[in-house]
Amino acid sequence: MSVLLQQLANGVVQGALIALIALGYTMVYGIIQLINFAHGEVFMVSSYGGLATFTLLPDDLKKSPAVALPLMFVGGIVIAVIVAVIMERFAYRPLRNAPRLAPLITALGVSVFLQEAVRVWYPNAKSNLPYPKVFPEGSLTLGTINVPWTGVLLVVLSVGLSVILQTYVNKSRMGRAMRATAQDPDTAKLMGVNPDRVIVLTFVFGAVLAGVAGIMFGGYLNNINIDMGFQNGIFAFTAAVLGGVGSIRGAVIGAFIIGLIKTLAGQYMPGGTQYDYVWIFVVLILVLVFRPQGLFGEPERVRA
Amino acid sequence: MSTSTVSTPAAAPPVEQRSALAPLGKPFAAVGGVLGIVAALLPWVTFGLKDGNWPDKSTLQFFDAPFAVTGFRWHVLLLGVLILVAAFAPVPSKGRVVRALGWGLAVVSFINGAYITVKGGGLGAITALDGDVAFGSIVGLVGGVLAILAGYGIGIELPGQWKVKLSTPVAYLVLLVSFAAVLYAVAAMLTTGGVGTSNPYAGAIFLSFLGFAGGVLAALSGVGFIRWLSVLSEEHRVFSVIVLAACALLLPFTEAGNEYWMTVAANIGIYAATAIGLNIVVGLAGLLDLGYVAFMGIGALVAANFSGAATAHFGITLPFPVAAVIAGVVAGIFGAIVGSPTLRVRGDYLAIVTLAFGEIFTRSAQNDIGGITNGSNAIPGIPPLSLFGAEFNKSFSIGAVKLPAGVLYYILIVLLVAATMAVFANLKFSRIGRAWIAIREDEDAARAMGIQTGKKKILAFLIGATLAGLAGAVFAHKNGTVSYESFKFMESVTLLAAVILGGMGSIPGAVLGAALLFVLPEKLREFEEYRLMIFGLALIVIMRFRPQGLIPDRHRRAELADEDVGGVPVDEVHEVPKEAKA
Amino acid sequence: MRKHSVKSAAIVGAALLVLAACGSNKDEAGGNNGGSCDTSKGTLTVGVVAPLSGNLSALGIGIKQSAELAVEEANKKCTVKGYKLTVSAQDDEANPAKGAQAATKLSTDPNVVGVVGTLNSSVAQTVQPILRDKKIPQVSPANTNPTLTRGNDFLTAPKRQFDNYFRVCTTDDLQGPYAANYLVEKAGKKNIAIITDGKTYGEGLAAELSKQVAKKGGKIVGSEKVGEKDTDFSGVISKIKALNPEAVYYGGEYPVAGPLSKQMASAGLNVPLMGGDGIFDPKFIELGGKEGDLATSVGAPTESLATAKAFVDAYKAKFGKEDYAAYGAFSYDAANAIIGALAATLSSGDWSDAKRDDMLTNVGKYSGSGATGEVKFDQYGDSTNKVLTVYQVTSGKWKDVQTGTFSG
Amino acid sequence: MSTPVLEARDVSMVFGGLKALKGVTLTLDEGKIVGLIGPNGAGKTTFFNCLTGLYQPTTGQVLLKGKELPGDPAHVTKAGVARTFQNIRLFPSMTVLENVLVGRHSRMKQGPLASLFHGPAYQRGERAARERSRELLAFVGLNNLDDELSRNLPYGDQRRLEIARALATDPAVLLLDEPTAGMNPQETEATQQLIFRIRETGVSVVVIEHDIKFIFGLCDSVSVLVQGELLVEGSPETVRADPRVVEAYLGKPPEEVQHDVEAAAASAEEEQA
Repeated sequence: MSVLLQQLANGVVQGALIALIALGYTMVYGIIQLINFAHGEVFMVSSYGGLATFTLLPDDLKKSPAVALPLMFVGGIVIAVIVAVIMERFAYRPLRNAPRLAPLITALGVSVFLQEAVRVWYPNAKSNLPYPKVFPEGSLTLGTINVPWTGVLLVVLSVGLSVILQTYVNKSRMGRAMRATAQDPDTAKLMGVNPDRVIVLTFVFGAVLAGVAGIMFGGYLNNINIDMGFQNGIFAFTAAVLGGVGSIRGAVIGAFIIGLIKTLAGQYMPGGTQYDYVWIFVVLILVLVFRPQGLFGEPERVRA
Repeated sequence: MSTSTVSTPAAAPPVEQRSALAPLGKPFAAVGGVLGIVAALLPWVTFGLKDGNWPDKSTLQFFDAPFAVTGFRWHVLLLGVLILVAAFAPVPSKGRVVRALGWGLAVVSFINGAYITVKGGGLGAITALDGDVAFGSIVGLVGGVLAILAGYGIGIELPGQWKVKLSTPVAYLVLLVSFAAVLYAVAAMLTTGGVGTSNPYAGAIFLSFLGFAGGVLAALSGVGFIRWLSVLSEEHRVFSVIVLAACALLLPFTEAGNEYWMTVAANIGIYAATAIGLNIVVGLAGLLDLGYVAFMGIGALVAANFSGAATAHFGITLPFPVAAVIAGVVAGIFGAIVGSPTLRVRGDYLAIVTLAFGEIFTRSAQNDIGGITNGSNAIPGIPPLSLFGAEFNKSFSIGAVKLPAGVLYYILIVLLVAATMAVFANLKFSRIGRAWIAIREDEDAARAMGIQTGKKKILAFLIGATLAGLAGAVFAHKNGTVSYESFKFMESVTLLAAVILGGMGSIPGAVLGAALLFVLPEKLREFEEYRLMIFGLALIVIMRFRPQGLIPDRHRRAELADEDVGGVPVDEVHEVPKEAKA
Repeated sequence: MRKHSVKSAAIVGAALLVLAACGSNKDEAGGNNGGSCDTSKGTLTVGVVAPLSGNLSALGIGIKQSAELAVEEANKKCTVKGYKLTVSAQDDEANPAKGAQAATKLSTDPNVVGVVGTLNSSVAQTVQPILRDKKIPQVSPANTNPTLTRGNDFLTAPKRQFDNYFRVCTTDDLQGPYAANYLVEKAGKKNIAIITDGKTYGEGLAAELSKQVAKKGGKIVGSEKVGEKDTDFSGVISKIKALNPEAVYYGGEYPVAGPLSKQMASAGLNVPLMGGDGIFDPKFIELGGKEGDLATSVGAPTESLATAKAFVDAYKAKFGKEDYAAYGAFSYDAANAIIGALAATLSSGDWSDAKRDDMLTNVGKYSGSGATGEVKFDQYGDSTNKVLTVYQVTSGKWKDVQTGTFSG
Repeated sequence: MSTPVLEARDVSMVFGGLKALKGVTLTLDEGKIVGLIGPNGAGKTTFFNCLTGLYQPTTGQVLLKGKELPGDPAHVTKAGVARTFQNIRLFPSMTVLENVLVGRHSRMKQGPLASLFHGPAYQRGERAARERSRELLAFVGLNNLDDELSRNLPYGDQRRLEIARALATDPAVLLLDEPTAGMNPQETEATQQLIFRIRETGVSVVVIEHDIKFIFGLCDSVSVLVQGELLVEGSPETVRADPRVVEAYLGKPPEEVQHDVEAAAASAEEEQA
């Protein structure tokens, strides 16, 4: 029993991280139907951005987490946003009217490029880098369950930010413009919505969330590497699809499902941790076969 | 091509750039051309470099014999002369041609200049140092830029259209000469900079050559020659195919006929055959597949297990053709299984199903599922193929001509690629192929035409996977070992990139795409750890300037005439990717 | 004019790339830089095949640079009379097919006298036959899979696989059991859990370890796997924790092992983590390796070995950093074995293809004292250096706790 | 009385809570042209989708020559019901000839193996299909445009190509969804002649159209659909005279109604999902 509860807790924390990244995938896909494979790298870059910010701080500031930590968040998020905006402006925007698969290849190219750029140009990034210890130490212990405080913070941030995002998209003027553009860009344009601005903003939101995820990743796991974006990006994309691309709620729930499958399948399914990934993808395929639009996606109506 | 005669009202007018440059067009071209010629005769480096002289004696020592112009200086000279010719002779689409040649000149000058700067340790190497002056690269670059501006000044018009009709024998002759030139160009491209590890400047020489070749090709395309040739070769399709195949088989007899390039070419061929299979799925049926390399892996595993390797799971050794057929069939069955969710899942959702399948495959292979993959130890020691006692990995002689090792693999793979091309072409121009394209274009309309879309999509997966399985069987024997590490996500991405880079639905495109994605990294070995980064950047740049691929399918090429993608004229692609690769 | 700006941006970007790509390769003007040695007979090349790009490049670059160091020292000392030596490093991207191309490229160069590499055993499998056909010796600094030298039945019926293949590192069937003996007999840990990363190195090590643990009366309580690119191991740790192991053996390398050890501690699983030479690296501790963690490594402790210290100092002097990584010292020894054999081969005449047989024999007969201890090969091409040391993290540093040879 | 060629019995369609069709019945006798009119959102296209198997009617059945139609567009087409679309849906990057050849798909026999090897039987079938396709193109008046991409055709030609493509399936019944939308009077007139000629070849036709004048000049019988319900059915004269029809069209006489409809035509897309 205690193992089950502990594994549930582990799964929730893993899901929380994936959720923050998955939101970026789902929003971008919802608006321009692009699988932005490079989004995972935005997450990775933000982590290095946060680390760089810390490294550049004067020594006395490094010692006070209350100052250093917020600055790291700012640094990481700013880098993530800059990368995302440049990426949208110079890589994706020129391809808006290109054949459908062209931007996908661009996304893969951006992904490879960002990963390699960090590897080659960030000092010592060829192997894992330890993350500074500015995060709260210790763990939350509830009975037999043990979750590091950073993990708790990750879950709180993930859920909190996705609720805020959901509210913003549903309630605000810009949020309405986003939904309008997602449904019908041409009509939205006629109604005075500037699609370029909406799309950039979508990328920015995704980058901010990925930035938060990047810093929290470093804090929670104490070290970062250039591969972190790719693997978590694949999971996040899977989560977005599982939940129904375009749906904010779906992405978050999909992410938690993936986190839980990974820990629970590793614990209880035959083959154990050897096949935990396999179970994630098996569930994904089953969901898609029986509910092709994902758990919370809009069903696609035949047009005629 | 008749597309320019009929166009929808929405079509954008050709981009006209009649700017302030207009009156300066010809003078700029003249100066640019002359500067190019002068640059070729100027010294490029102020001193000898540590690794040996910059190619073709570009240092001051060269002035012992200043008119023996070779190598990249020969290219610079040629480009300079061509710019002058293009500017003052009656050439169709003059501005375009001058601009293309200008880009070639600028790129060649820039690459050599940049390399000398870096290798020589500073700008002194290409300017003045210790009383010596060497401004060749700067003069060349200025000349190139002037010619580009001149091109805009003269005005960028649509490429020339040639209406010349040839009698069949003359057409055959033209095609023969052209394809022979292609063969020569390919061999030259492969061997520039030397083989092996001897030349420290091989990467630079290669890039410089690409700049030259790109400039000349773009100029030919601007004149309209390329389009004319492609129409001609479509008219005489059978003859073209025979000549091309003959050229491919002649490659081992050229300078590139050494073991190394035979190995690389054989690998390219294996991936090209796989890419053509993927092209059926992605290019024709429009189904995005992100886990395609798994089918190749399945084929390779099947062949490995029947090969008699020490760790093969089944105690049976089958002759290669039988094993290959089984490999194809098994891969095909898996293809149909993976494709079956298409009955319910649409579009990008299918992409993730295929991605999931790819991940499941690698993970299962890594864990030695069913004892057939030998897990992380892989299946090594797969014997090379042999036929009539000739082992495929040994060198081979025809009479007095000794061919390099690996040539038999090369020939086998050329035949494999030819066969997959034939399969692809026959299917594409058939009832089935039309159904696939219809599904790609509009699935509901296709169903309303009586096409059972689900079945046809599964068929696409099945055939594509079968081809990949066959290629995988050859792969197993060629490489001698089958490890899950050869079939990871990145490989699927590379294959997809090959298809899209070459042009979806286009056969030569898939081959060219595979060739580029495998030759470039080989040629850029000098850059070692920068290779992947350059690869990523190249993908971005090529998609930016040529989203429809390098050799678009006939249909898609026509689309292009109407659509001004991203506001960039279509032809610019020829030059632009080159700098990015630098 | 938008497109012009895009173009110029592309050019500037490309220019920066080119400059950055070669920025470290500054050469001053000057002619032949052969030093004081006689290099009149030309240049011979030591090939390197290792992953120089991608996620294993840290290890690959360590291999390459250590080989360069060995070559540079040989050039300075005029080890090979009449020739200048260079290194030609080829990227295999940790991909067997790419490795084959890299090996073919080296093998077509008549001046390549030997190859240092590969990192991955799976890549070695494609490289071995290509180099064998050209009689080029291959000395691997890092392949630990015993089948590469002794075939599939390496324990019961060893049989030499490739007469051109040697390695200076130890094999899984020594290192794994040695660790098992230490854990069960010396440290008294009977219940051991295994985690691997699923790759050849870690899997082989763990498999050999678990056989020996059973032999010595210990028990493998659980065997789990983490993904190659996983970062959050909480699921695996919770699962293992419930099995109450007294120690965890990790088959894999330090980039995963360090964080894994740290996460074990924060999840309340306070037992030592042990691994092979893949985790014996200061970075392991930096990334979260905790007090009491263990590692085995080949040879006697570095402090007791003057050659090892000399290597580290020379490396630092040449490259300014200590990024030789896990296999740098092995690579240095491998290159020196090739160079030494070459010197012996050329004592009886100039380099030519006919010398290749001598070269192979001489590598087989090579004997020297390297950065990892004695470098010598047995009849299968394996290193005869069977000395192994167990290290433990003590006050934030690796400290040797036991040195010996594996004896069943 | 002979069996009608196409018969829809009591067809209803519910989307979530929305009742798009409420028990619509329609009968088409062989060699006739039936018109289907009604205001926007009346469910005309939904009804077509039910007839062609694109939607599964919630209740009711559709019979072709007395036999129930299968619930799948591909099989419906093979059984002999072909259609065009309200907003033209050609295969834009295929050529004109290829578009029509796709229409021949269900009447050709070549399987994957034959397509792979291009044997003599395959060649014969392919030649026959091409011949038939060219005939049909000539029939609708698209000569010498075989190799043009369909996306490059002028609007009116695209409509005609879509009809040729539908005819290539050798249908017994042809369903035309607003075949004259966006056409000028000359083109509309030509389309009317074309539909008469199609009837002469033995194909029965159902037409959806907003242009009431066009419908009354063309059809043997007209059905009026309002809010998913069949309001009136009968000869053009009866329908024209029926006060409920006038009322349904906002209580205005037909001429004005037609004007309104045309004005609204630009934004008349909400019917399609």
